[in-house]
Order: sequence, then structure tokens, then C-alpha cells
Amino acid sequence: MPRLIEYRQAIREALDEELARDPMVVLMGEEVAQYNGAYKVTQGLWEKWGDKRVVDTPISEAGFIGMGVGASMLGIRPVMELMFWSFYTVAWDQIINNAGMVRYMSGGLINCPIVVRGPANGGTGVGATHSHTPENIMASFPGMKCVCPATARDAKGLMKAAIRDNDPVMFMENTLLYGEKGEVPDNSELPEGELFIPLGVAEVKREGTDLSLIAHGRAVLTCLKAAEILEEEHGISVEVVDLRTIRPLDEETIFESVRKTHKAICVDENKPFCGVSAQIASSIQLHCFDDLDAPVLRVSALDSPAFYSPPIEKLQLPYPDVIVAKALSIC
Amino acid sequence: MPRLIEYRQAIREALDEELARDPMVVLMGEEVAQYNGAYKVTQGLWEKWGDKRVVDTPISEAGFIGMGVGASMLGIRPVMELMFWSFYTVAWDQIINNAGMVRYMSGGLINCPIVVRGPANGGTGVGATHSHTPENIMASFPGMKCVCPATARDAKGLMKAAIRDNDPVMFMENTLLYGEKGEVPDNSELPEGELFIPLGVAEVKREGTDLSLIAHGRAVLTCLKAAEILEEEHGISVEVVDLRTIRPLDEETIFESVRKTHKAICVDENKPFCGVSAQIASSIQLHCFDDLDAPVLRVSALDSPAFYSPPIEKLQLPYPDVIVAKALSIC
Amino acid sequence: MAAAAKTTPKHADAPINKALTRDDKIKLFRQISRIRRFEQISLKHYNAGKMGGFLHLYIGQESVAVGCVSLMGPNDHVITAYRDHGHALAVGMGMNECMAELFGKKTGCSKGKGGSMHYFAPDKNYWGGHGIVAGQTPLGLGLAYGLKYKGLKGAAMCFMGDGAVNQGAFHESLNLAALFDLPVIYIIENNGYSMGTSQARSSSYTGCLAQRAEGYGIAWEQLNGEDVYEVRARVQVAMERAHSESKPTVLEIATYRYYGHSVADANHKKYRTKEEIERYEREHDPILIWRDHMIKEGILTDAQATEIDQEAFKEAEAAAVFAEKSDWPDPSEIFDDVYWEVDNQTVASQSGRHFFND
Amino acid sequence: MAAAAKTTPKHADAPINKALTRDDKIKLFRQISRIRRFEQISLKHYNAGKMGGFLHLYIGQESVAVGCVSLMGPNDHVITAYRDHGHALAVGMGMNECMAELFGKKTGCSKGKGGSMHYFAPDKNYWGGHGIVAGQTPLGLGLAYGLKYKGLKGAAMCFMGDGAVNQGAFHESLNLAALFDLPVIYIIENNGYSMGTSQARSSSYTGCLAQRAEGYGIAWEQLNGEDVYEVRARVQVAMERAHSESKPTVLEIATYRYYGHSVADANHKKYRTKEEIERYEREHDPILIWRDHMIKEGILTDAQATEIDQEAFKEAEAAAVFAEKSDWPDPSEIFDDVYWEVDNQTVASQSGRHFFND
Ligand SMILES: Cc1ncc(C[n+]2csc(CCOP(=O)(O)OP(=O)(O)O)c2C)c(N)n1
Ligand SMILES: Cc1ncc(C[n+]2csc(CCOP(=O)(O)OP(=O)(O)O)c2C)c(N)n1
Ligand SMILES: [Mg+2]
Ligand SMILES: [Mg+2]
Repeated sequence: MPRLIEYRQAIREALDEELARDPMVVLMGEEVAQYNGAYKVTQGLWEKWGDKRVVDTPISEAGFIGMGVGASMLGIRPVMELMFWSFYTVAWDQIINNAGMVRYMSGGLINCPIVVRGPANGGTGVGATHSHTPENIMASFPGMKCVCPATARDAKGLMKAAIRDNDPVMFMENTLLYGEKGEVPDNSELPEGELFIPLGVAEVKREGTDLSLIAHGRAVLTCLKAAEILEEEHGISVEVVDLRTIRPLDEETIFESVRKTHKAICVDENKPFCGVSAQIASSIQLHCFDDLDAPVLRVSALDSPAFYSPPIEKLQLPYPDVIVAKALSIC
Repeated sequence: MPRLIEYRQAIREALDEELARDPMVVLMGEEVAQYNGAYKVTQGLWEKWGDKRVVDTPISEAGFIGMGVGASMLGIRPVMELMFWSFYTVAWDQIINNAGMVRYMSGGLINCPIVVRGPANGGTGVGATHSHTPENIMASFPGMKCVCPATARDAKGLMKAAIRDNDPVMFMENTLLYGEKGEVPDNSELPEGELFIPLGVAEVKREGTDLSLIAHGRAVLTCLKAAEILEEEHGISVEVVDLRTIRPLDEETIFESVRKTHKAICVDENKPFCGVSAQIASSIQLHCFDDLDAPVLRVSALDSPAFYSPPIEKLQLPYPDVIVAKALSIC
Repeated sequence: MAAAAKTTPKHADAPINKALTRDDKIKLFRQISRIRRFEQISLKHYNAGKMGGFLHLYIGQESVAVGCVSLMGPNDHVITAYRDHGHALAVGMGMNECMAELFGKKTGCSKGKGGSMHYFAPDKNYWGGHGIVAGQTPLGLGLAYGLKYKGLKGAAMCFMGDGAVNQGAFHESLNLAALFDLPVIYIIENNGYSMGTSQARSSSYTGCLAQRAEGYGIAWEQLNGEDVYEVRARVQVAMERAHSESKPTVLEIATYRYYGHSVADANHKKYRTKEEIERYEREHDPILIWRDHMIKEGILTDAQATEIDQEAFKEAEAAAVFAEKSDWPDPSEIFDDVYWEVDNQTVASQSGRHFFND
Repeated sequence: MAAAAKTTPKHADAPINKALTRDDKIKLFRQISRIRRFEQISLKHYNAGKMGGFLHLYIGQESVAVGCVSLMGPNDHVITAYRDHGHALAVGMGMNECMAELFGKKTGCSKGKGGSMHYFAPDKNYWGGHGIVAGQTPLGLGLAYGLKYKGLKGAAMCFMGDGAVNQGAFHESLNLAALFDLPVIYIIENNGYSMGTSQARSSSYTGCLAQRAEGYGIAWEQLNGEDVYEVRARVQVAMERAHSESKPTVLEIATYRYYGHSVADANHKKYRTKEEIERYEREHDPILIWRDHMIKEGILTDAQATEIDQEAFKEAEAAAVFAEKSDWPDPSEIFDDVYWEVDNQTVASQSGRHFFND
């Protein structure tokens, strides 16, 4: 019987297993310990692992993330929670200039095995400043890695890879997915004894022949719904490629899909201007120019800050009907 | 006889004229007053306008930029210098969450007529942390405007538009251009009595029929050189479109050019992943799909942090030969 | 609750309080009651699923906003964090527009765009409502800068939480405030906790949090916020300093929130004791204390006080009805209020594309 | 120069200084001289157009780095800002690799990737070399965190300028240092100016800048940096506090830079007087002062001191020759040192594209 667990629990398992595996791993952030995490991702871990391994911090993101970066230079492996990824804005210098660049500037003498994690999404009625989706920004810097899992299984396997990675990894979760259940095999069922999904490997979440939907994060689920509608109501066979990692990026899987379907729509919850899907669209047209039967289309968050009002905010994020309509315009 | 002045002087003239025009305009930043600016853009302005209008600040970018944003809500029009645009990283929250989003979150009750200006470029041997080119990031947020002038004339005219604009404008200059001279008409020669270039209007800096180079900032000059080589050595007629403003963006001028030439290369000094040219390339293939005889190519900064070593760093930025080679690959 | 020195002076006798008329005092009572009732009704509808996002209740802290705001003249300004309903009502925002904002309606003070954390009323010198912890502290400085620049005699009161003192932007602001002699008053509403973290677990300090101001040469004070008289008497000193010397002050006002950090905070009875909460409600409740004053001073009878409270309750209920009945924003409004130039269809808005879907 | 209280105790008699052997003292003299000479030769070649970017000279401040670093044991670490040559040489980095870095050569300590502002030598517990003002202050905290986490008895000395105290990250770091009891020592090298801005125009404070630490309950001290004896005697107290109590300290060390902020600073004789510079050179020069001690103590003759200085000079000249002769980095190195996994060709590096030109 498949084991269904919540996305948040999947992450928690990954954290727990990595805490057990490597004494250098330490979880840190606001309310991650005694409070069990604002979104309960770290529930129970402080109780289990104690003050040294699971650490509450004051509201000083620049200070404590920079501290984590410094500690990582000495070989500690801090997994830092941003209560919302949105709060990277106050720690940005520490993230990009220190974690992201110190290796290069030191000619490779230093590396920062740090993970910064937390939810990065709109759609929860918390207003513009709390609804940043900075995956395009994080991935735009060589030196940084960026992961956006869509399912519980991916969240677990990728988190383990992120923690073991020796470069800084920006790990973006999603509050709207924390409660979603997905199939995650128990370690005992796995030949390697654990679930480990390498960074930089996309996954075809649904196979199809007429159209490729390229997505990451929650948009993958939206695409799967759209694909169903397109299949059932319009007889269009849709392939859904889940990027999973934005950098390193598995371009080959994207191109392969497009070479098969000849049509692509990039879907994300990023804002459109210079968003992830701009990059993907520009790559596809470059590498698959002669394979394309139509321009690469994009469906992104609507190009305005996040609207608080819940029914309106819903319209700002891609939903299946928008993707269906776009698909029909080229299929 | 045309009046040739330096790019930095052109900006200074704009600042000076706006200080004269509107008593609400105030210049602020580190070393802008008594020191005359780290790059001498504000030379003489403190002496002329005094302590109230030209203000030195401590090294507290978050504090003083946020202060400028707050003052702008009361109708002051602060023009804030970042000594390097790179230092936006420590003030990012204030810029994006306050200047960029308070209008939306207040349902339009507030606006922030603030300009943040300074040099944003690589190529000067100051290392990775001092070589940020954040135009893609700034322009990716609805609510923000972003300007990248390539010439003295544009710098002057656009700065005046930026200061009079009632939205936050991120104005990116270039240390490598400060000393470049260009033709800037004296106000007395102009029918309107001043040079004013609206935001959101691209300029075809060179006309051509075989290939469009789409660029902004210093890359425009690189494109002009490449265009000459292509014309002279290869008989290829190249059009160079200077975006001038990244947001608002004059897409029509881009598309018109591509519809004429059927080939486009986007050139910028941004890093490639989710850079400005990714956005432009993705738009071109969308809107000019049937007009394109080849994929839209891109030439961006090499995808690594800035290398200090001067001769190597030069190779990281687009230079004419690279553009020429790319052009030949599709022409 | 944060420990504050028990205050000895008879704050009621401070000139600023002596100057209060009977009506003024009743108005203060009405305001405190209105905030309490507004929050209670909000809570009810939040729990009924009528709102999105977070709801940070101000219940328990009412005397702070009401006391401070009551000192404001025409050139005094207010800005605060996300726990902003109390300040909003205190400056005179209507319950209807405030409640409708929570419901995400078009009639909300921010047209449904801001939500609970983002109330604004520039016409009432009220500049929000800000969600990023301490993000408003440089803005408060900027308001003070604007006042000084324009040559106006005024002050900017910038409210913040005890957890916010550990954000760098606040410290940068302190240095700038002192260096530039700006009339800003930072008011730390110390309710003892930042989410589930007690003051002791989040801040290192000597004496009190406000004392950090000393390192910048800024005047500071710690006071008890439960009694409007004390708040007024002691904040007035800072206002005076701002108005006549154009100098900043940092005030730390001890207060307490009865509910969780936000309504979503399921833990708030874990990180503090039931006894602690109940003791505050019993001994330090701002409404009970002010009500007591009114009755002891013979300004209100018990029945009259109850009536005022009932009016506030009805007003809040009516506001919820108003909110409920109001229209949702129209999807077309999604692209309004992004750019001033676009909203106003100026010449500047005519050139170049501003929005980028497709 | 920043005003520092004239110190009365006989620092030379402090146990930590009494413990110095004759050779130790000569070594200190050699180090100071080497820094001075290295900087002078750098300057010469910078002016000859051999280097890019900025060159921030440490001349005038040598005693601070040398004194502090001389206290380091195996688990003590250093990190600093862009004015980093002095600390680099003090921890034992070679002149060759340091000079070659300025020339942008492959043989540079950072392979030509970092330049003047970004020297690193993790093998010598030296963590850079950081260009963003105060950006290194949380990193210093992290080094201390790492030490404590690993159960090592050590300290992280984090150097910074007087202008850096006004960055928020520093204040966040102070609170964290105190809250977590971390063995970090913040050393403000107060040379009186941040670029062209004097301390008085950039910072508001009471007493001195270090006193801001008081608001966080952190021990602090202000001292004079011109004499290595004083630096060692007083910094040792902080080291001891870090080692045995795992507690932070903030030290403000008065010093002076003879040259401009960077060599590109053409204004540095405008924002301060010629007299000020000359007085410092005459009365407070760290080399002259230490040389004086050596001669008075009979450790060196004048001639011997001159010889050491000449050796340093020659070493620096040789380093410039080495740098000049070294190869430029190969363009293929542009994509090295971006990702550890890629550099090490690990399994993790095999999946997905890491670089995106085309
Ligand atoms: C920069 C930032 N970090 C974290 C948060 C999440 N957060 C919101 S409120 C809060 C606690 C703030 O406590 P305090 O300042 O004491 O104010 P109170 O809620 O008690 O009024 C936290 C951690 C945020 N909004 N912004
Ligand atoms: C965040 C940031 N802002 C501005 C600068 C530019 N800058 C570099 S050094 C400097 C002055 C710093 O002075 P101080 O801290 O006193 O150190 P000193 O140079 O005197 O050693 C400035 C403004 C920077 N590098 N980083
Ligand atoms: Mg609090
Ligand atoms: Mg200095």
C-alpha cells in the first residue's frame, strides 16, 4: 500500500534523516524549535534533537543567515528557515554576496554548504510583501542553486540532496502545498534505504504527444489538471515536464519533450518579466527552433503585486482554465 | 557646433536643472555632497545648492533609502545615489517592498516619486560583489520602473523624466560610460527649452535591414561597433535598437525592427539566466514568430561572477567580436 | 507581559491630561472600546472563514495607540506594523472601510488590496500598516524627514514590536534620526513576545530594549502602557522634544496581547501561561482601567460606560454587515494602483509597455 | 584620527607582553615593516597602471592587525573588510601570492578572481577580505558559531571600519552574539573617516562607537592602536573572554590611515588637514613607535632595524617581480570556482546544466 504523507511531513522526514546522518547539520530560523515552525515543518524536531541541532533565532534574517554562511565556511551545514521566502529581501546581501560569491572571489578556497528554505508563493492572502516568488532571482546568479519541488516525494528527495550539496541551495517550498498528500515510499521499501533525488533532474510528470507544459512548483499541479481537461475535453495529449530544480536545470528533458510535441507552454507562478519561464522560452526557441510549430507561450502570475482579496488573488496565479485556453490557441 | 559633454556631466546637468525647477527635489547618498560624489556625478551641486538640497548620508543604505521612500510619500522627491548599484542588496527590502509595493497595498492612496540612481555595471576590476547588474531584477517587479541610458544625451533626458515621474524609478548608470563624451544639445537650442526624453521609448541608434541587435546600456555601444564591423567587413546591414528603458518597455520598436530584419540578437551585460535579454527573446519569438528566419540569439555577460583580473574580466562582458561571430552564424 | 517600572507620578495630573475635557475623556473611552469591539467582531468573522491571510489582533494594547494618537496635531504622523487596526481606528478611520478590507472587499480602505496588515489613510496622517518586521522604521524616519524638509512642526510616531528591535534597518534609522535631528518617535509596543519567542529569548539588552537608543545619543524612556493617562503624559514629552527641538526619542511601552500572535497562532497558550494571560486581563486591562478612571472621576456611570461599549459593539457588527454586503473588487482592478502614471493616464503612461502578460 | 583615551597602564608589562621573547618582538617588527613596504610597493605599481579596481592601503594601521593577529592560537580566526592586506600578511600569507592577486595573476591568492579586496587563506584561519561594508560582520559571527558548535576553544576576530558600524547587519550580529554567547570579537579600526566622511558626520553616539555594544549587554573597550603593546594587552582580555567564557566583545581601536580611502580617492587632503596627517605620521606612527621600543629595550640597534625594514622592502619588490612575471589566468578559468560540485566533478555536478551562455 503506497504511503501517503503531507508535503510538510516529507520535508520534515528529510530534515530528520539528515540530522541523524550528519552531526554538522543544524536547523535554524525563527520559531523553528520550540514553536515547531510557523508552518509546522519542523514539528517535533527540537524535542527530538535538542537545542544544539534545532535553533530558534531572533527576527534578524541578515544576521542569522550571514551567521549560517560563516558557519558553513567552517564546515557546519546549516539549514536555515526563512519563515517566508519573502523575507530574503532583508538578508539579500548575505545570501547573494556571501553565500553566492565567496567561493568565486576566493578562487575556490571556500565553499558554503548552506540551505536556505521556506515557503515561496503567492495565493495565501498575505499581501504583496509576503508573496515573493524569487526563484528567478536566485537562479539568475551563477554560484547559487535553486530548487522548487511540487510534490511530497520530490520535496523529500530533493531536500536530502540539497543538504548534502556542497554549494548554497535555495530551497523553495509552498504554503499551499504543505498540506497536500503524496506518495512517498518508506525508506524500508527502497533499495538504497533512502529517498534521494539529485538536483538538476527534471521529471516528466505526465507523458503526452501534442503539447509540452513546462512548469515548476505548484504550477506543475495546475498543469496536470489542465492536461486532464485538455485530454478529456479536447483530445489533446499533453506532456507535463516538472523542472524540479531551476538551477542546475535539466534542459535536455525540456528539449526532448518539445522535440516530440512541437509545442510548448511554460507555466510558472513567477511574475512574467524576466521570470523563469522567460528563460525557458528563450532557450526552447533557441535550441528547438526548427521543431516548433508555434511560438512558445507562457502562463505566469499576473503582472501586478499580490492582491489581498482572496477571490481576486486566486485569479492572479495560473489556473487550469488559463492554460487550457492558451493550449487551445495553438493546438 | 555640437556640444560634446561627458555622460556624468549630462546627468549632473539634469540633476541641477531639476533641483532648480522643483524645491522638493533633494539629492542624497554617501559622499554626494562635500566629496562631490564618488564618481563626481554630483560635482559642484552641494556648493551650489547647499546642505538642504544635497545631503551626505552614513553607510546605511536600508536606512537612508527607506527614509527617502518615507519622505517621498509626503511629496518630497528624493534622488538617492547608491555609490554602486551593487549596494542595493543591503537596501533591497526598502526598495522593493516599500517603494515598489506600497502603492498597490494602499489601493493607490500613496505614490513614491523616488529615483534611485548610481552605476550598475561590471568591467571595472572591483570583484563580484561590486559588479551587480540588477536591471533584470528591478524590471521584474510591476510597480517599479527601470532605466539604463547608453549615451550622455539619453542620460540627461531620461534623468529628467525619471525625476518628474511619480513612480519609483531605478536609474542605472555605468562607471565605464561616465567619461564618455556625447552630443547633448544646450537647452537654448531646444524649442522646449530643455532636453526631456520620456521613459518607455526605445531608440533605433542605427538603421539596418539584415539583422536587429537589441541592447541597453553600454551594450548598445558594443553593438554599434559590431554593426560597423559587420557592415564593413561582411556587408551585413545591422539595425541597433537601444531599449533605453527596461520597464516601461518599448516593445513595438523592437518588433518593428525584427519584422523588418527577420533576425535578432539580444545583447546585454546582464547575466544570462533570467536576464533582460531572456525576456526580450521570449517576447520576440512570441510576437514575431512567423517573421523570424532564425532563432533569437543572445549575447550576455558570461555566466559566472565577475572575475577581478582585468584582462579576464573584459572577456566576461560582451565585446564586438562575440556579437559579430553570433551574427555570422545566422546571417 | 513586559516588566515595566511601576510608575509613581500622578500621570492624571500632567498638564496634557489636565487639559482634557470631559468629552475628550469620553471620546478616549469610546475609542478604546471601539478598537476592542472591532477586533472581537473581526475575530468572529475570521473564524467563520470570511477573511484570508493573517489577523493580528490588537486586543490588550488599545491604550497605547489611543493614548499616543490622542496627542496628534495637524502635522503629526503615524506609521506602524501589521498589528495596525488599533492605530487606524484611533486616527479616525471608519470601521466600515477597515472591516471591508479584512473581508477583501472593494469598499475596503485599501480597496481589498492590502488586507489586515495594510491599512492606510494618508488623509489622516496614517501611513500604514506594514508587514515586514521593522520595514516601517526607515519610512517613519522619512516622514520625519519630510516634515523637517517642509519646515513643518510635527512628529512622526513610528510604532513597532519588541521583536522588531533586532532588525538592522531599525538601527540604521536610529543613527540617521540622531545624526540628522529628525522628529521621529519610535514607539516599541512591548507585549513581551515576538510570535512564540519571549523577549528574553529574542533580545539581549541592558535595562530595557529602548536603552539601545543610548548608544546613539537618543533620549529614551520605558513606560507602562495600560493607562492612557500615563501614555499621554510621557509620550507628550517626546512629542514636545520632536516639535520644539526636532529630536528623536525611543519609547518602550509595556503592554500585552491577549490573543495569539495572529489568529492562526495555535501555540499561544503554550509559550506563556494561562495565569499570565488572565492576570493581565484582570489587573492591567486598558479598558477596565480607563473605565475605572471615568467612573471614579464621575464622568461616566457604569451604565453609560456600558452603553458606549454597546454602541461600539453595534458599530462593529454593522461594519461586518457592511463588509459582507460590499462587492468584491473587480478583476479588472488587478492592474490598477500599480503605477501612479498609469492610473492617472498621464502622458508618461502612454509610452512603453507597463505590464507583461503576453 | 579618532580620539582615544590616553592610556595609563604600562601595557608593556602586561603578562601577555612579558611573555614575548626577543625573537617574538623582532618578528612583530618585521611584520609591521613588511606590511608597510608591501603597501608602498603596491601603491607604486597601482599608480603605474598594473592593477585594476581599488587599492585600499593599510599604511598607518599596521599595529592593529599585527597586534591582534599575534594573539591568535590554532582555533582563533580572522575576517575583515576590503582593507585587508595587513591582516593577510599578519596571518602569514606570502607577499608573492598577495601581490600577484593585485596584479590579477593566476598565482594570486584568489587566483586573480578576488583582487585587492578579496584575499583569503582558510588554511591560516583567514576568511577574507570582504567588499560590502559590514557584510563580513555576520560571517564573523558564523565563524564563532562554528567554533562553539564544534566545541573548540577559539575566537573569531572580525575587523571593520568606523563607517561600518552604521550598517544594520552589524547590529543584528551584536544581538545574536550576545544572545547566543558567541566568542566573536568585533574590532572597529577607527581611522576617523569613512571615505570622505568624518566620524562626527557619519555616526551619532555617546562616548564612543563601541559603546553601542552596551545596549546589547556586550563588553566593550576603546583603545589606542598605535602601540602593539597596548593592542596586545587589551585585545587579550577580549580573547580570554571569548576563550573561557564564550562571550563577545566590541573593541574600538583608534588608528589612522595616511593615504586616501583608496588610491583613487583624490580628495583625501580636502576632507582632512595636512597637519592632521603629518602629526599622526610624526607622533603616532606604528612603525616608529615599535622601532623605538625595540631600540630602547636593546633588542635591535638602529642599523638592525633598518636592515629588517630593507629586507621587507626587498621582499616586496621581489613580490612585484614575481607578480609581474606570473601568468594571467586562463580564460577557461572563468567557469571554475563557481560551484564546488562542478569543480570536484562530483556525481551531483553531472545532472542538469549549471551555466547558461547559449
Ligand atoms: C523581516 C520579517 N521577518 C519575519 C517576519 C514574520 N513575523 C511577522 S510578525 C513577527 C513577530 C514580531 O513580533 P513583535 O515585533 O514583537 O511584534 P508583535 O507581533 O508582538 O506586535 C514575525 C517573526 C516578518 N513579517 N518580517
Ligand atoms: C554597503 C556598502 N556601502 C558602501 C560601500 C562603499 N564604501 C566602501 S568603503 C566605504 C567607507 C568605509 O569606511 P570605514 O568603515 O570607516 O572603513 P575604512 O575604509 O576607513 O577602513 C564605503 C562608503 C560599500 N562597499 N558597501
Ligand atoms: Mg511583540
Ligand atoms: Mg574608517
